[in-house]
Amino acid sequence: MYSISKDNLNALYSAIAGSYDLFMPIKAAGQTNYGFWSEGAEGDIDTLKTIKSGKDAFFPQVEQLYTVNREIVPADVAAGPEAEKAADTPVRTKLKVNPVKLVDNDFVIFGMRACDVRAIEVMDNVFLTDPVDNYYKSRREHGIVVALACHEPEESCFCTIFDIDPADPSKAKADVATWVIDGKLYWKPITEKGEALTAKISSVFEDDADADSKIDGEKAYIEGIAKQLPNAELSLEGWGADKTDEKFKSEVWEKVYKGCLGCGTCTFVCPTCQCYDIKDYTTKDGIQRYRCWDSCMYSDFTLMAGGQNRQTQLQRFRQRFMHKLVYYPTNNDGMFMCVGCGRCVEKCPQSLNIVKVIKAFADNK
Amino acid sequence: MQELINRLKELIADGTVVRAIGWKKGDMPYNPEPAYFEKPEDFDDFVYDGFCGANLSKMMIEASKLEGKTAVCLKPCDTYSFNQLIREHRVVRENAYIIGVACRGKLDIEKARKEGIKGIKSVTGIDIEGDGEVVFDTIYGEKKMAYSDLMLDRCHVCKGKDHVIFDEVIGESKDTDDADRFEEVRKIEKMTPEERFAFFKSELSKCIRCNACRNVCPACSCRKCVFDGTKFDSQQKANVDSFEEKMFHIIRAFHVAGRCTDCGECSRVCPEGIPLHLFNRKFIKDIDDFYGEFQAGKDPEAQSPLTDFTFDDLEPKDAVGRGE
Amino acid sequence: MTELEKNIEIIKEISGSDPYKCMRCGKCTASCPAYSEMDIKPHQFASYIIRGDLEELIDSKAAWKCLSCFACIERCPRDVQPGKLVDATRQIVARQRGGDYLQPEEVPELLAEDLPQQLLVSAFRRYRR
Amino acid sequence: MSMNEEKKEFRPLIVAFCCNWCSYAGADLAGSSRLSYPADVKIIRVPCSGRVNPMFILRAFERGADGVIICGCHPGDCHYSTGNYYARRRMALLFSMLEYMGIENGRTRVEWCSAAEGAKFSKTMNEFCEKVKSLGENVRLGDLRCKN
Amino acid sequence: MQKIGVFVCHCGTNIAATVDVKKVVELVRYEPGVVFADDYMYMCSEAGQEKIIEAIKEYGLTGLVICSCSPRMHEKTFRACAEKAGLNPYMVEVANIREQCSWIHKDKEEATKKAVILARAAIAKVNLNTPLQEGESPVTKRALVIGGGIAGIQTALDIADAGYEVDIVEKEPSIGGRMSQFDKTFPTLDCASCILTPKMVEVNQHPNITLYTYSEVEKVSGYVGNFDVDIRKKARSVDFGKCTGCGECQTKGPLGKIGNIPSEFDRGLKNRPAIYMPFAQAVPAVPVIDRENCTYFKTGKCGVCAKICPSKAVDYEQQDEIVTVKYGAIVVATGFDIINLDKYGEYAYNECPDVITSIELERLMNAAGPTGGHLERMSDHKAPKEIVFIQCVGSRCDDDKGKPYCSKVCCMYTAKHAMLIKDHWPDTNITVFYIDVRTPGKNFDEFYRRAVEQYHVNYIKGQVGKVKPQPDGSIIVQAADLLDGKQINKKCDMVVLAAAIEPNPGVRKIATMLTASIDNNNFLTEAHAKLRPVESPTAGIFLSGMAQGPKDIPETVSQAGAAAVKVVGLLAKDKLKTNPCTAQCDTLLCNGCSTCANVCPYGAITYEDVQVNDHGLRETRRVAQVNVALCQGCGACTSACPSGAMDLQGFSNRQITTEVDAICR
Repeated sequence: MYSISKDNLNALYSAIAGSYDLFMPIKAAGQTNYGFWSEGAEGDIDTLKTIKSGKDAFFPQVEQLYTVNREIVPADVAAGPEAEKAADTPVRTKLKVNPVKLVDNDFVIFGMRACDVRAIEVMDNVFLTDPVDNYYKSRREHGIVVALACHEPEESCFCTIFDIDPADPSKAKADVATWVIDGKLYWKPITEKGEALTAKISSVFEDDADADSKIDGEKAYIEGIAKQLPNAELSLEGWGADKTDEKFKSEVWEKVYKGCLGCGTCTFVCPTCQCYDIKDYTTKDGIQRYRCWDSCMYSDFTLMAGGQNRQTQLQRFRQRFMHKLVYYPTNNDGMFMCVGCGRCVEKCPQSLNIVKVIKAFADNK
Repeated sequence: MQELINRLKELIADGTVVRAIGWKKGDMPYNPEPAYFEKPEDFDDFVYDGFCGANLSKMMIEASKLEGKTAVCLKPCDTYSFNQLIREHRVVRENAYIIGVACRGKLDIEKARKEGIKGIKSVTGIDIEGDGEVVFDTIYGEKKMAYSDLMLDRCHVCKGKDHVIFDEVIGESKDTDDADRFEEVRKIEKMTPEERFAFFKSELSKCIRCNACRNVCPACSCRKCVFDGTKFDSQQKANVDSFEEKMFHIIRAFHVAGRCTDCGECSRVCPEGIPLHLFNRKFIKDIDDFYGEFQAGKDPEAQSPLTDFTFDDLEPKDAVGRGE
Repeated sequence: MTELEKNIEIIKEISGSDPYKCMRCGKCTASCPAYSEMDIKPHQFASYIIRGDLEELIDSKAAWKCLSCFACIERCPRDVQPGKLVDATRQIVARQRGGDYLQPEEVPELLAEDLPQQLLVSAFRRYRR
Repeated sequence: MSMNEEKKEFRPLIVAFCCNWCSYAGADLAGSSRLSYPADVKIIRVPCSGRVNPMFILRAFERGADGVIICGCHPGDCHYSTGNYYARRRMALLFSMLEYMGIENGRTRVEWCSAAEGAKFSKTMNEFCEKVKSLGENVRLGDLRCKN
Repeated sequence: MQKIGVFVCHCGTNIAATVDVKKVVELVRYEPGVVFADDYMYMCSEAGQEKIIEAIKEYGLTGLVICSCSPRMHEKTFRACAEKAGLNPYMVEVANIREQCSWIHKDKEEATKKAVILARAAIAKVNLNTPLQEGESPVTKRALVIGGGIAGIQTALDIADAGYEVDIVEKEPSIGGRMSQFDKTFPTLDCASCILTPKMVEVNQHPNITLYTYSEVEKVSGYVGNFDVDIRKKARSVDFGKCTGCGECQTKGPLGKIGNIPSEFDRGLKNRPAIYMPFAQAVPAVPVIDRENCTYFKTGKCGVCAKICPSKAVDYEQQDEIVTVKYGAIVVATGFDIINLDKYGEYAYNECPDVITSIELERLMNAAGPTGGHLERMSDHKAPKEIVFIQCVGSRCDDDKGKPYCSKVCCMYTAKHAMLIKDHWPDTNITVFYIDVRTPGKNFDEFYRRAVEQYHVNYIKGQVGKVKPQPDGSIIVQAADLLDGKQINKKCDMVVLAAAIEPNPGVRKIATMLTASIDNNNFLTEAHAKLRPVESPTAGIFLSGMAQGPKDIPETVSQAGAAAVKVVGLLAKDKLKTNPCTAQCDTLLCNGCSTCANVCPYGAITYEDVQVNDHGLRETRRVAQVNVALCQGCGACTSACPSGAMDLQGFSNRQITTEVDAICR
């Protein structure tokens, strides 16, 4: 178990940044968002939740897939004007596709909360099952996840109901587990990746004997708080795998969806949403094909030529929560797609969110 | 608040309205949600307190299409937006029964979070009739905050507490206007171009393109936004290149210029806390400077400045470089 | 650019007027009170400068008899400002000769009472530069 | 940067929206009277200055233009009687907003130029090119958001 | 995908001199959508058009891009050519690589690069062109002529003779304009009123012509073929029907014939009573009461004219009347006036009564004029022995006092005056100070030489510096004689200034109403200086006479005839092809917010409730509808519409966006 005092965390950051790209919560313009650390950036691990989750590390909001440009192959006009006159002489232009170089250098995601780490697992089930998304795969393999325990969970958190332990990130699939306990950061590598990272930057740490007792004390403190959170006892009864027909036709949706604006806030702040759209962008020298996050709440989400996407806001609203709490568990043997981070609870402009939906169904019985 | 609930029940009972739009208690004390109320028992979880900041006039676009009248609770600043929607034929005035609800400034939970108030269990002192401090009962003990410190920025520059359009008014409003509406805009105008550019660059780089500001704005009521449609080949779902946010925010502010009633909803709902009102207020300030005082929504017959002109309007070259 | 062309540019620059605009209408000559003293007439200044006969213009009596009363500048329909052209020619000479300028203090005793004010102003303007 | 790179100084890219009745005719007159202006200016013909939508202007800047100039008939001379009045208001507000966001205000301009003012058209284009060239490449409107 | 043919024109050397046409063709050949690219010496020639038609047929082209001169020049030609080959004329785009590229750039490589970019923009636009059909709009078979001078009269007569109804609107109480104030006309010296009055009478009696005198145009709306014009008939205070034109009211008025108001017709050299006919041969011969100066209207007293009028025609209660009439075409013949000479102090025009302008001289020499045709000095009414004429007063002046242009007619009428004076009073000496005597035209220079050789008029080359009225009533003119190198101080007793002419000051207001373009000298701009001199760029508006530029009477009459033929050409059509590039509303996107209706200058947008099926969602919505007949395609609505529902055919949002992309690529 290693530790480092909180005041010279910057030394830790620059040590990590020395050999890896460091992706961590950075406070800029009054908000804390994940971003690449560089000298002088203000790392912020006190704020419990960043606005957007750390999902960007593995599945960025915008990712260029490949670029295409046109090469003019001089048509066989060399044979003289008559050849040119012949209508059937095709003017041959060749399309050259050049894929984007996949991520091949290791990078560290620092300060990820337990819920976000679980969200990575949720996304792995989607992106890493065949057909494997090798853009995601390359980032996932090169990413070293440093999880951080949540000192004081907020009332919008409800990760415990998905049996995520905010106090002990080592339970989650992270490479390193860290705790911040009164002015000191305790660092416990879990996987070999974690060991390798720790070895690289071990000079920064000092060994700490009574780390375990401190950490147990912290765990007890966090569990104590977690119990008092308003949504601690939220029951997922009635949700999960194979609940489709029961939930789909319920008339509770009619009552709950009315306030929804159809904006994309909940989907863009959610750590587990993984729907994306592929679009083209014409640039100076060809086409740039990129993929970008899409929101099932948007009116033109999955709009096919015939116009058969979900037409009303009720259908879109229902789709979002059914995907989180029914469809995903059905396909992933009961694992819920929601990790209870509470970002949508905080950020929805009309204060509609998954907790209210669960409660509305519970009351309706 | 109780008087409001009784009146709504009465209206539904005597058939004047078929449904009412108001706020339903949220699962947290600070997140009531706009909802429909039809049956008397729905009103059990009706709430109207300091945290009911949403502008319900935009919901009336859909509601006024339903048959039967709909009662809607509108705060003073929402009534300007309602007037603007009437002027643009988006709501049917006859299908709306407007109840002007009192307002003593709406609260912003982000301000409490900035003060480090966490683990909130319950909040007192936020009802409309009361005054004095707001008391948070949290897991980490009791925390207090003055009502005006918790208030949304927009309420500090409130346009006045009298409703511009209503069928009846319930409750006493309290004035909260204690700041100059264009002070922030002037502060930015005085900066050097480099500083202004840096300020907007850092603010706009937070934008995650969630369109909450567009979908909540009562002036932004197009059936299909130009950024969703293919009319301009400007389909911009995500920030492919760095220019897109700017284009989105400038054009959005431009489309509502002369129609924006400065209700402040866009800044309230932005998940990244970008001060979007600075764009709209800049246009409002410019319109006032160039073409004379104009408050959108105040008088539904008035011609919007951008669909009007005079022979000796100012030249575009004199619109810039006024600062230096 | 030869010495001559340079001087023509300087004249254009000092006078701030364009000799090419002159259409030889003769209004300046008609209005010039010092016409009788002049060997080169005001309407010819522009063409002398365009042709570059600076020597002739400088050696002529006309350049120095000009009272700078600005009647020609006031009435010229093409804004050629002949007065300024000849004034610029004088500047060239004044500058070449290393500037043996008249000091402002020396002027008062040279004054005659009935001298028109305008002349005084022109004298100062001409010799102080 | 090799030597000839140095010599090839910055050539701005300027998009000009000219209204079909007055300024486009003015541009033609400048052409027929051989009154030259830099080749960096490319003219797009629109029926009226009132047709120029701010989307086009921002689109031009997004795609790499360094300067955008909108020419129209003199207020009062518009072929459609009121087109340029609306354009004047729209552009005044747009330019003021762009300046507010820190964009150099020399990059945008509106000029009223009638069909008989070929000289004025050419002078305006020369002046505008000079101004945009002095401002250099349009960087600010390109990256108001850092890449994440 | 379109099949586009690109044709790059050499235009002789106009384009080929600074644009490498072959290279442009090569670079453009591989643009998306282009299947054929070629160049030719003169695309607009018969052979060039033949080449296009052949290519359309052979390659089955669906779109054309012609890189040549300005579309304002040959767009019509290339559209007609496409139509001949069966291609919709609106699938043709012209890239202007002459006026806006080859003519204004010197460096060949740079100009070629720009030409390719302009071509690429046109190709990008054609890719999105849709075939459009020209609509039709009815033509009102009636013309309006604004201005009743010789230009207006001649135009009206020619139109009326062709069998169409014409209305003349004249601001003054009588038609006749400036020409009626002249005495004789050059070069044939026949008397102005002798040749003008018959035409005025003919106008008055012509069944097809309606006269609105003492009236002004108040408002013009609509477009070619369908103008709605409000005419304000100012109250004459005399009943048209009853008045016999006897003139009693003028002669027997309180102050008799003299009256105390300076007569505009006689340029203020004579007075007139409040109720007056400008001149004897006035048409209509009905007097007018000048309400500003009539004592009855000012103080309520007098009323003598009503009493003595034999046919009781005077009617003080008459009010202004606004008449709205529909017209197919409008001719502007607003004529000219003399510039204001206050700024020219050196000519002492305001100080000395004997310094007069040429038009005042016309009145003095006119038998109906203030002195009954006897040439007298206005100060002491003696016959002048020494007269000096000064040319180019205010003309050819590049300062803010005068006009930069040459007024074209002064040299001729000064020679006329000189000859007439020498003819009537041979002992008078006449001197003319000039810069250049400009007498272009048939028998013009011979006329001027006759003045010099036969009548010994003394022409001196040199402008006048100062006109100095002397205490003894004579005038000293200080001038220069540039040819003999003398400064002259000529003693004379009368000075005549050939002052510059300027268009009628009221024309700018009319031009704004007609949306006709006007230059900063207030002359109306013609559609094309050489090829279409009598039409304004605004369709349906025609120019006649001095309103379009300085010209003498023979040219005015010929231009009046030309304008008349153009009008007849327009009115002869029953249907006019309307511009198909009109606005179009996408019913699915329209919010029904009326923003576009507020900005439409033609009121072409109305709102209806329409049944709509938006991807399965059935609803009735308030949606904008564009009246294609009224819409002129200005596009103001399209940039006011936030959602992009309102789009303009031919200049759609996507088309302009692709053009911008093509240029900025």
